[in-house]
Amino acid sequence: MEKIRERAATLLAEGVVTLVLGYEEGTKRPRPLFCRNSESARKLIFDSRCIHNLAVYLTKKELVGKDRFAVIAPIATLRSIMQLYVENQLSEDKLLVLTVDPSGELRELVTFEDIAGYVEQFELKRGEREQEILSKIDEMSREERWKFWMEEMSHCFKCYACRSACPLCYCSKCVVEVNRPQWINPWPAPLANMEWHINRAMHMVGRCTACGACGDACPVGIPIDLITRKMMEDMAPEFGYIPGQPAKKGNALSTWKLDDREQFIR
Amino acid sequence: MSKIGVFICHCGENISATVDVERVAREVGGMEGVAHAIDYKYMCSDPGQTFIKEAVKKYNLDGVVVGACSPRMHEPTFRRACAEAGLNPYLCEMANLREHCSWVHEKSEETTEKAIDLVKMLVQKVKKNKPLDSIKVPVTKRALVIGGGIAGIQASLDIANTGHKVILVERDPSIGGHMSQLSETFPTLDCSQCILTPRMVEVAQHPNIKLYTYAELESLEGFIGNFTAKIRLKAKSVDYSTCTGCGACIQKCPVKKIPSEFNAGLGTRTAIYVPFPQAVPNKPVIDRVNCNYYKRGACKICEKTCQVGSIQWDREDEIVTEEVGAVVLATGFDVKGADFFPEYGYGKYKDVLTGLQFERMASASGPTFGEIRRPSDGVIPKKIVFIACAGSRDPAKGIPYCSKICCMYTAKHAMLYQHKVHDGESTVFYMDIRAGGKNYEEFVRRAIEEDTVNYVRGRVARVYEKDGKLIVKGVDTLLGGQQVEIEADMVVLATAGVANCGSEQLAQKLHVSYDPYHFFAEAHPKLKPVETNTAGIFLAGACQAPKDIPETVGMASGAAVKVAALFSNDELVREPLVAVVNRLAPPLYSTCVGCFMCETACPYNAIEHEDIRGRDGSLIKTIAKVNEGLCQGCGTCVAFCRSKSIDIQGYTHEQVYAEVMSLLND
Amino acid sequence: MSEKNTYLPYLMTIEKITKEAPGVKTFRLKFQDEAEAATFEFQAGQFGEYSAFGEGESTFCIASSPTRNGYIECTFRDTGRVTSGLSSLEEGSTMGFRGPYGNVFPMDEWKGKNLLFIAGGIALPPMRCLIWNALDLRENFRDITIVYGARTVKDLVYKSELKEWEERPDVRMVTTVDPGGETPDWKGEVGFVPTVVEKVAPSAENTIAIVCGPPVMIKFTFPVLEKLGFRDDQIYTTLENRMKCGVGKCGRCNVGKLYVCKDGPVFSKEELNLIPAEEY
Amino acid sequence: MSSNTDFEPKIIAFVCNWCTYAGADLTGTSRLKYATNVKIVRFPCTGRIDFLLLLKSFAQGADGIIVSGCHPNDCHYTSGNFHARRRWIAFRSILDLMGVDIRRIQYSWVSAAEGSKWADLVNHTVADIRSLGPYQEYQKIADYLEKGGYHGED
Amino acid sequence: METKYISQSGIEQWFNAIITSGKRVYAPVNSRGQIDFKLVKNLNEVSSEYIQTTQSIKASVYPKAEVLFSYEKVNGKVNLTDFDPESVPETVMWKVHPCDAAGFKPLSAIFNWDGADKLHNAHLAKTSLVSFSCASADESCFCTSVNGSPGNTAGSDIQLTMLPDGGAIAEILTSRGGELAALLPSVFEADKGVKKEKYLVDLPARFSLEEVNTKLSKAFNSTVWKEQSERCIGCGACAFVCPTCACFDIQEDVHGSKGRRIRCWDACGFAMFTLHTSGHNPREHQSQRWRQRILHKFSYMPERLGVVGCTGCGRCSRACPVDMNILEHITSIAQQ
Repeated sequence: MEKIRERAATLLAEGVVTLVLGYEEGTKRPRPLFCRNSESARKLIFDSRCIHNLAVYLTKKELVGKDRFAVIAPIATLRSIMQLYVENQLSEDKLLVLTVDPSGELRELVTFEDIAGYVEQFELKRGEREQEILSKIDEMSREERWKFWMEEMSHCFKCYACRSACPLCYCSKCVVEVNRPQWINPWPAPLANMEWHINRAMHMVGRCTACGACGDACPVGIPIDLITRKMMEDMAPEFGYIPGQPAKKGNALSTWKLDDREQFIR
Repeated sequence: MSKIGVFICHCGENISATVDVERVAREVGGMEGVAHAIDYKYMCSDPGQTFIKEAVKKYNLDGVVVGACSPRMHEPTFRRACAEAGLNPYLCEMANLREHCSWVHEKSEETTEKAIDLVKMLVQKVKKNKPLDSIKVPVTKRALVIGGGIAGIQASLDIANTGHKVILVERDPSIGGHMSQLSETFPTLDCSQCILTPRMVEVAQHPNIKLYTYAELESLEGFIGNFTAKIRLKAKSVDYSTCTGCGACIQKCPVKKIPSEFNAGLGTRTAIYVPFPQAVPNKPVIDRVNCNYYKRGACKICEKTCQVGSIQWDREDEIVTEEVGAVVLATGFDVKGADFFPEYGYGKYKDVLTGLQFERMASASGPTFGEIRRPSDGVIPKKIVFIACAGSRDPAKGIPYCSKICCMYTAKHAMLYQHKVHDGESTVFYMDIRAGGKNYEEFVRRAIEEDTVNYVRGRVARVYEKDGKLIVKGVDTLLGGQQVEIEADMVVLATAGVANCGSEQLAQKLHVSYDPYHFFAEAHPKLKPVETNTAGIFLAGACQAPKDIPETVGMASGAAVKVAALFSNDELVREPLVAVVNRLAPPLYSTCVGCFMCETACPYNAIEHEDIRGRDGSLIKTIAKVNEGLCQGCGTCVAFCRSKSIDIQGYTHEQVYAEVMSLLND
Repeated sequence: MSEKNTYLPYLMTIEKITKEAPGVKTFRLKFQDEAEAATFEFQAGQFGEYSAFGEGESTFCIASSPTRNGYIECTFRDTGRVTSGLSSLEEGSTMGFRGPYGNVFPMDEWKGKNLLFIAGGIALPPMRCLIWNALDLRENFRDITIVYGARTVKDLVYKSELKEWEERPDVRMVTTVDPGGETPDWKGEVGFVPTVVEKVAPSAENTIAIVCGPPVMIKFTFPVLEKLGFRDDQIYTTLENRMKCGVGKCGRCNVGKLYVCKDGPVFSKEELNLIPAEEY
Repeated sequence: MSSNTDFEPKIIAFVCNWCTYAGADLTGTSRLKYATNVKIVRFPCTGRIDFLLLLKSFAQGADGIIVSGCHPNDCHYTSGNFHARRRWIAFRSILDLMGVDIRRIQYSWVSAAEGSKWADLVNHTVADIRSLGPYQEYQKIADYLEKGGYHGED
Repeated sequence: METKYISQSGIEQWFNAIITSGKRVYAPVNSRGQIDFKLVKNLNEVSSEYIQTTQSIKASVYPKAEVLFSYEKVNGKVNLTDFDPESVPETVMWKVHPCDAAGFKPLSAIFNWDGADKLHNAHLAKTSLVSFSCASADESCFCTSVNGSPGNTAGSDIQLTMLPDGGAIAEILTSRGGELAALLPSVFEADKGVKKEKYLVDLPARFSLEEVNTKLSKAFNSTVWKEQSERCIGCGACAFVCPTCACFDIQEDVHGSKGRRIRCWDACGFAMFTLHTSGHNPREHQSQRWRQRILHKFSYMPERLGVVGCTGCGRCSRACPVDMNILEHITSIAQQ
């Protein structure tokens, strides 16, 4: 922790970066902190409770500005950053990535290759919560799955916290705001909610890195992160990807293979 | 858009027999935004089109829906009619009431209701249509001809003679193709090489033709008028700029036992070789697979022999890029080989030959200098059997089609045999004799009557060897299925003509379609026989289906005319059904966020990057831009774009959404 | 409970459609219910919510003068889902209207004064209502000057009325197009509205200036007027914030403590000074 | 679900212009008969077919959907159908996870030469959907507001 | 206005009487790990172990999405069907916190400040609130700072203050409360004279509204908005859980020739909220939108409507994915 504070303070003091995105102690749990001077770097903390995916801020130009900035990125954030690189949303010369490896060492990752190399060492695993709910869903019949999700969807009031928290939802005008035609009705109702979440899952195929930010953000506790996570887990082997490791070019739905297998097209 | 005119066609009785067309017009006429709705016997007729034109003017229509046949038939007709009446042609749509409705359903209430729904759907679509302007693209007036057989030669010469440049690519070391392998040609029996080689030379010397032999198409990108071809020039290992074609290297080459492709395996050639004496270009290449130096790293005898030092061991394949405006595919055909006819002993018995091998044998330039001799012992066969339809018309062999040329060349072979072996006895087993063509039937009759060729109608079940003879067992169906058994000295199989190897891959490279037998598919079996579904790519010769020389030459000239017609324009007018990235007022400029995943999705590399800069030149954002020349309008990017920033003209989000909603909302 | 549902529109018949400029149309609307027509009143400056059934509602001012009874008019550009839906309607079609909403130009206070109307592009409609209102009560005012500009000649709206005003001896009419927007036979001015205003404006004394136009035009016209000696209470404009309800509830047009739909859309520059300029 | 003999399913077909649309034309030219339940919407390519259109179809009352295009390798645009295939693999999987009845979407490759396959496909799909019955489960939620159940959440 | 005592079993009997009367009863229920108002039939469904429900009771008088009117196009004409107030069922919101009940006042102020809102009023007329005063609070609660208190009766029709014996002090506050009590008058016993204050949680005020108001009147151009809002991700969670947030959108639901105009929740924090068709956005940045949220609640509403737009329920702080803690932020503004 001290190392991070020191390093952030130095980076800011020396003018290497104008902003360090990190975490501070919040009212209940750590929260994002925008450090713009070495003094506020003293507020920085970093531990296992720091789970916000700060990559969500990296595409907001009015926040990160035009100069080089640094971000403190646990592994989940790193995966998002990689995907953002692939999608042309970040440039290497503007971003400095700080992370703490399992041995507690502070690491600085500069290039996309650095990050990719580092991320490769980490396998993406289900946590206890994911395992529990997904295995419950696995055992359900189709009708039960439908009931389960309809019950969940009935709670959604379309605050779009899932969208806002997702680092990969950086569209300047989301499809739900497109009204010619109005693809998805903007009001909260089970169908419109369902359509929104199916749509979100489709947009995340081959992109979602299972950081879980959407699920964490949902104020009404819908396990929406599991939809995209399950898709990632199921589709990665289908299309020859490793879960949690973004493709270097394109994504699962923008590319194809001659021998993609399916059994349902007749 | 909401003064829509609806025109329902009876199509004689084709539609009106099962659909209550009056009711369709009546019900659709009551829709919001429909200003005029009528039905008429033949909408596509002159009076029918006049109705449309007059209504466009009278009612000031801003959209037209014609409920008639498939838009694949008459969409251009009605769009033109609208354009003539001053309505943008893209404000006209067709509802398919014939192929998709009246012809596939019985006369019933449901059928009429479906017809109403289909027309309503197109009315809702056309309300969302936007006037579109055709896209103009420049034309590169240079043609690429792939394949240097007679089709390619003819097409190249014809195009070149209209004053346009041609790039001719041939896979083998020489042009000439199958025709150069033939002995004489039916029905005139003139010498194939004698009529072909002057054309080959003309190609070599034509100032408008650039010839790449021993070369293959690597890739083709772009679109009609603007293709970029990458051509792989396979390493010949011989420097043609210095090589004199003296042939000394060929004589000294120690590797002499390679089966000659030109002679269909009957003769041999060396590792450094010219395929045949009249080859164009008449300079050798080294066959690296068989050359001692490339195999074992030592030999280089040819290099020592070469007076001018033309051997280039380290020569590598080279890729050249050519910009062309049109492509003629003339890659020809192939004949089925050994493993295909185990029942006829081909490949097992040396004296069972294919037609092509017999051609080589009968050719004065062939391995036997034109004498018919058994490959096994060199003895002149006294009894010879020709089996027509070897593979062709045999669904069990996967070739249900007729190879078309076999009847004729088998007659020719029998005739040539009789001319060369006067005391010989020839028998032809056939299924039917197909001799349609000028002087063809007469030619076959001549073989039967003048040259006493014995024609037996029936299939050969089996050919086997017994005591040095080939026993041909068959049935004579004209004699009531009587068993026939002939002891032959030689058997010649009129093997099926099949698509050239690699045609499937080539078709995929070129984005042209192909039929189940991998022959390239013409755009329309009757009316567009030389066009492919990909604009700017034309077909010539047997790559489309087996055909004889006059047909091939005719088709090649046809393709050449298509190319010349294309090149007669300085620019091309294309349908504007292409994708477009939205543009908005600042500060958003576009809803595109520049993830460029569409770039990887586009099959045509039509997505480009566009920088949006502020007044001070600073980069605001980079968004996708569609190159409308490259875009073919498949719409894959449209369905893929998460923010719906790309749309495709003619099938916009609003249009297809309106269609779907109309079908499902009562 | 027979409380009125604010959101329930009047049903209107489109009586007449005038194509003004590319994508711009004027609708003349008549109430389908005569009782509604009889009780309906509005004043210059007010606006309404116009609905295309099937697409939704959109906000425009009432472009006709309250002195012309029996109908209202609106002018709009086809830019979004609703305006495009409206644009596809034909004469005789039904559409919806809610209103009138918002405040009004204080015409009574302006009696005996000179009026200077300055409008740009598609912002002429709110002004048109006011201009006709003033012309119909011509005796109440002294000199009337109209400066109207558009990007190109093609973009000028109400062309026949522009001509009518031009021909009136009691109106000074100046039309202008942005440099490059003129046609060969263009007889009006060429130049941006603020520049032209500086050239043709009457003395600030006893004059009210009413400015309607795109934000950038307003931004550059205010200083010109100031330079000409106009005080803030002599300058009026209308704001066009995004609205949904039109009745101060939905929250969109809230600028500072004011709601454009209730406290506006007419504001004097003096009033505008009380709210943050960045939010309108 | 077997008492649906009177039930006429609403089926919408999303087809590509070059293969299936032309194949359906051939069905017509060949005068092969099939059920009237299916209505075709024409697209340039299966690659153009937006998954949202499928969702909207169910929401608007479709009981079944056919999606059909060129066989692999035969796409007029070379790879639109390969993109579509991936899209449908993923989409189908999401729908299944959410409990949407994926038996109601029939994907197929029908070439321009397969007029009879088109007729078969339509007839089979109509029979399949008929046996599944109306897609009330989905349409029920589509009508949610109509039922007046927007007071709090019940 | 009378105070009564109701025993533990009395509460249950009365609850059952309300259910039997046919009124819909919504109460906090623990399901899927969340406490929220749900339709209940039994008192034992009602949750007791919680501080605050995730969502407020706003939806009972301001549904998430509701039909303003419907229409049908027939032969070029349009037939309108107005919203029918009679279609709203009688509803009892059970075990509402005082801060929720207090939310109806600002909500109604917005809907009715100039021109009555027929729909909102129809819901209000059919909704009765049985509030329970608060015996506990958490660090997000601050009703006492915004004119409220754990035993605030504003907005409630009946307020119960739970007593250690399982019974409760029942304050019958309105005539509608009286009608509700009249469903089973026998269980309402005479007041035992116990002071309810003793059973309320002690929640000291954290800031002074006046002070905040004064500071805010000069704070429009302050840098505090940008500083506070940096981590805000611009979702609508705070607005949607808020008992007083009333921003809405009007949308169209079309099915062929039939359609409905729908009002649904919206949030001033959404980037597109104020976007003009021209592309101009008066509140382009999140900091502006955050400022709007705070100023609207704590400055504009008091000034224009005479009511503060916050009841101190703390839901926004609890719901915020990035810990935008309103108490912390308001306190810091007050202390500036």
